[in-house]
Amino acid sequence: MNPLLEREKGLLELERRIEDLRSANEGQRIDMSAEIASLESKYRQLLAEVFGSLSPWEKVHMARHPRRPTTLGYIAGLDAFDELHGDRMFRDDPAIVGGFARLGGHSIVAIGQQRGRDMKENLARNFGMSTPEGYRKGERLALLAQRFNLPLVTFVDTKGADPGILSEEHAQSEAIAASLEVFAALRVPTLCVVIGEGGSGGALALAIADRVLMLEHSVYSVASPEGCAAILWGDASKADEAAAHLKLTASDLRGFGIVDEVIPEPLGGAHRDAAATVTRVLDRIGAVLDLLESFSLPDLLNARYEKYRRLGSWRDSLATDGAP
Amino acid sequence: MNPLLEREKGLLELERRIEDLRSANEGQRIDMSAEIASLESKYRQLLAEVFGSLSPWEKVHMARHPRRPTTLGYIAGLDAFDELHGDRMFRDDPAIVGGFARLGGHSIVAIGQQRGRDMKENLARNFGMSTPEGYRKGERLALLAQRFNLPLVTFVDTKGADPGILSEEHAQSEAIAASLEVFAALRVPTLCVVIGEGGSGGALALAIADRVLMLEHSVYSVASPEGCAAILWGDASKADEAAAHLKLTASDLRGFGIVDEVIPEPLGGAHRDAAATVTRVLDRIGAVLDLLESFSLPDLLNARYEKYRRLGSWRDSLATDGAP
Amino acid sequence: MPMADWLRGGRNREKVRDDAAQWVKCPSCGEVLYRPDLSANLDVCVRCSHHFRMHAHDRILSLIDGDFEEIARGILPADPLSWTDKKSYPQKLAADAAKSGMDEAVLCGFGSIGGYELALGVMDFHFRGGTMGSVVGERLTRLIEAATERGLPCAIFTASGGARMEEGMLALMQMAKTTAAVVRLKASGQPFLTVLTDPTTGGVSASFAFQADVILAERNAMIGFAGRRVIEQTIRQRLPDRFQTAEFLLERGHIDGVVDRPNLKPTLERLLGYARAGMQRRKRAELSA
Amino acid sequence: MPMADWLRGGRNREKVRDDAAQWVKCPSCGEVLYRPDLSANLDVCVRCSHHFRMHAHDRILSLIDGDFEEIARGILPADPLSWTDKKSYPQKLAADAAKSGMDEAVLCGFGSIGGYELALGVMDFHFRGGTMGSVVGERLTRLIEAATERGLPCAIFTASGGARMEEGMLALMQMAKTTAAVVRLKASGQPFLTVLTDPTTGGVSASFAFQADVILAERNAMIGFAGRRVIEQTIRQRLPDRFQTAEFLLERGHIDGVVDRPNLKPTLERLLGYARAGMQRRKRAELSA
Ligand SMILES: [Zn+2]
Ligand SMILES: [Zn+2]
Repeated sequence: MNPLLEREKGLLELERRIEDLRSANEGQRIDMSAEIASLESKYRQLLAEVFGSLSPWEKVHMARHPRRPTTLGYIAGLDAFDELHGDRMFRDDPAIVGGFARLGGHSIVAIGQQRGRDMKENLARNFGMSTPEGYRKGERLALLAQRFNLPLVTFVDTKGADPGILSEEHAQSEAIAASLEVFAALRVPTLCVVIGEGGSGGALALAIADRVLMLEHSVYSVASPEGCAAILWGDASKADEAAAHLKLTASDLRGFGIVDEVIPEPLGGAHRDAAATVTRVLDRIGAVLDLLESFSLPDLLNARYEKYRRLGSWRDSLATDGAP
Repeated sequence: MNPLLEREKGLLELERRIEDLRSANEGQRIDMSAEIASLESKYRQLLAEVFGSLSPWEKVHMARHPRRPTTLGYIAGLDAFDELHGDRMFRDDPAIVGGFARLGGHSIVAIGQQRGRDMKENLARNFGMSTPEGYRKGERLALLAQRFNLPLVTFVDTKGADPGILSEEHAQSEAIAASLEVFAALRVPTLCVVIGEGGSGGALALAIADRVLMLEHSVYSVASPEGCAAILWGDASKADEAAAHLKLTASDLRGFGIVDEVIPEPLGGAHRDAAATVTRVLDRIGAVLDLLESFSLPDLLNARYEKYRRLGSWRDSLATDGAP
Repeated sequence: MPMADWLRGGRNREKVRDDAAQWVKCPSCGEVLYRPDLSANLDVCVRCSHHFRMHAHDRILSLIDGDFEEIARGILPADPLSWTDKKSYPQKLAADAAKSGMDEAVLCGFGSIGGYELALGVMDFHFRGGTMGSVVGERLTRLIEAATERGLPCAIFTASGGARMEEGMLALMQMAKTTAAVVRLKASGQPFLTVLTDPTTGGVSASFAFQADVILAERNAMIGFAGRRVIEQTIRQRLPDRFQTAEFLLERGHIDGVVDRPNLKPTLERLLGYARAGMQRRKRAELSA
Repeated sequence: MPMADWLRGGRNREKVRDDAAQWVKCPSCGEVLYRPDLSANLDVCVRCSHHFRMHAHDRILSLIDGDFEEIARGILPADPLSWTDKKSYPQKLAADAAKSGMDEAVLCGFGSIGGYELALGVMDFHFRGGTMGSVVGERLTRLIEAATERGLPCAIFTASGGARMEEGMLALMQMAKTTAAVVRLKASGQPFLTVLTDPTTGGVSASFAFQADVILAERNAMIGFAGRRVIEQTIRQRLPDRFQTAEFLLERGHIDGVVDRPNLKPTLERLLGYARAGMQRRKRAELSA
């Protein structure tokens, strides 16, 4: 159970009462505007209390919120979408959705990780954890973008790679490694938006891009906080502590140069105004595509190389004597 | 049961008697040289009778002869061989064998279809019928030849594609189609030798090459004679008739321009002197590689294109008025 | 040539139409359909949406905006193997020509779909089961080469029982020949699309059909390399009905999508729109370089 | 630097050796082995051929003909996340340095194997479980870039528990950084080889380890993306012993071959020989063009 749902209960109760008062007020002789305004003020106060400042662990829950817009939500907001399927060999992985699309003046290829919006869909889509077939589908569609000479836009929203027997048997490592190679070398502009949870190598497989955008309350991490806590301390219940250590928030990652732009969310999170969030994200994608289209391909590829080349933090103990 | 084995029985009997006489003759006072010479003459006569002129259907059996040298026989004759495995995704198909190799002054990549030399090996190697994973392994090794900038040599010896459920489920059509594309575009010299049975699309998947060589008694056909008879006449037992129709012998195919060179076999077939056959084939491969290395890559690719571009037989009813 | 003239052009299409029975029973739902109505509905059963196998001319008519510039129509079959079994190969060809109104198993040419010019090849199962011999290979190769030269996308509708036995290895080699042409088309940057219709098997399935950038299939089309009967004989058991259907292949990840016939033209239009957008990006980049 | 000096160079290898117990029990067959004998036998059990995890210096010594020109040795870890749990990250690093004689989990440089010059990176599980943080990524990237510049093949021996948690997302990004360098190496025409040693998992497995042209593995090495325990917890059942072994991966087609340690050097020599032959072909073509 997502703890945010519990904390949102008071807000939802207040919302309902305001709505009731409003409809009761309509066409009545006694004016209750003052009462309504008072409740609304209380509501805004509570909202700020609950969501004004989220801890990293709270952001993880925000990123996993069941009503948070998913890849299909953004795809529905595109001006056109023609879905394409399959890895051409073995399976059509429903945890990866992709196809040709239009967004304003841009024809693009869009690919995203799709988790379920309820338990039934989660089972069908393996909770958004793609199998090797999914990475190969993504890789194929990325190469199709290159064949058609169209920019590529990806949506990242996954707990990570699938920890299953079949995925290991079908060479999950190879599938992710090959996807990284394709994305790093792709000869069209590429743009990635982390819309929910960016989990480890499973996320990175779709996330090497000329520009990486990230929603304010999304998270993007080297490992899930639960996994990290289990690895380091043998205790997955210390996930909140791990979340604080991992520096997985959008603002942390903007600071490291891993994320190029943070897209603000409505107070209380993307799901509190999904339509506005989708519009805002798609607007930013359009604007960044406009920008990327102003560069030549060689400049784009060099900049992409240099961007990833720089990432990391180390000291050079021999730097003064001109060692390598 | 291969009918050639039946017909060879008399020869084998004669061979054994000559051998017996020879060893009996050694160190004996009575000289039996005359008797031996007489038997040897009779043997040569019988050999010519049995094998001097083979019908197409007999050549099919020659191509399938259980003692005929297979891919591994030729590989064993190479100066070095470092086997490589797998399609990187799903399986290492034992019906396709490949790796780096050296032949005289040439470093190459060699790939071949490997049928079994007995029933047990045939079961392990699926009678030389590769699955989609096998074509993908072949495709990967062909691309590896290109990565290493080494000529590619293939050995064709397969009844054809695997008519199994799993092979269809794993996209056999796509696997063959992709292999054709890779071989057609490969930016290194390519050479193919049809050493046994070249069966349909399964054979062609490894057989697009700058030069196609073919052993004298090998066959290479659009469909197996049994399959052709079943398709056309609903009666696989008319395979001998189909074999005659299909023009599947090396000399037929040399005539069509599909095969560039026919390599002679010992009288009685390759298996009657496997060592000499292997040496002769490897010599020819070396010589053709020498030749191919004298062309520039653009010339090679153009010639490869033009060679396949020409194949076919049609009439142009509008040719006089300059229609396309 | 104007479409109306082209449809008549020497191919006895009208005659074929006249001779044909005016009523046809749907093999899927049993409904008896009036042939002109069926044709008007793109050869799709009005009751159960069963997709009848389409004639190449009708297919082109259903897709192309205005006129169709046919190419390679002079390329006609020879008899390289002097093949004769119950009938000679030329006799078989003549019989199929009379029956189908086609002179070979493919029509190739240029036209527009929704304003987007393209090279279009359409195979026809009614001529020799859509088998690929030298003429199918040669016509398609000329089409693909012409698309490369003119800088246009290429789409091929497949329908084929595989390689044509009566041309032996020359038939098999058409897989290599068309592949070589596809490689050059792709190298030139032009998109390649295929639509697999019922049935697409054997040498066609294992060459250009599955070499396309985007592979669509018509609903319920049978698609595979090995024929259903061959597999059943090999494994000695009956295959499930869905095996090798377009829908099965979609689940298995082999193809990009399954399309109902009425949606094909709009779908192709949208794909060609994406292709055009990509070409415009390329031209802009070349201009600014 | 001469090999002997390099081996001593500031890394307390001798001290580590002195401190170590002189007897070690083989975890596979139980044989008690004298450590100098074990070292002389490439850390392979004389009785059962169990392959012990090798130290990077020993590995390099076992492969390289003469001297090893180490690069990027000045690149040392920082503490970008100011990580502290039971110990601080710098404390953990210091402890592993003392224990392993390494200052990070990889050694990179140039040398020759059987006369063939190459760029060689060797990971070491004894330092932070071979996890990849910024230093591993940076050193390997410099190695790959230098191979590209010098026109030499590159080989990397992997041994890694995955990404290093204590560097968070900066660790994950090393997968992207090394990948970008591999793309350029390959584009330059230079071959890329990897040898996967026990264990190779997580972010290393899912990046350069599986991006090589030829991928070998040491016998019985454990190789996979997800850890065995994670999978077992997820599926709530025990995995078979062979799962994720080198031999299992070979059967499954993931890798080119499984090699016993004594055969590694001759195998690499032959592979480098093929690479050299290909480069000579390229040079001949350039000369005649
Ligand atoms: Zn019907
Ligand atoms: Zn032991």
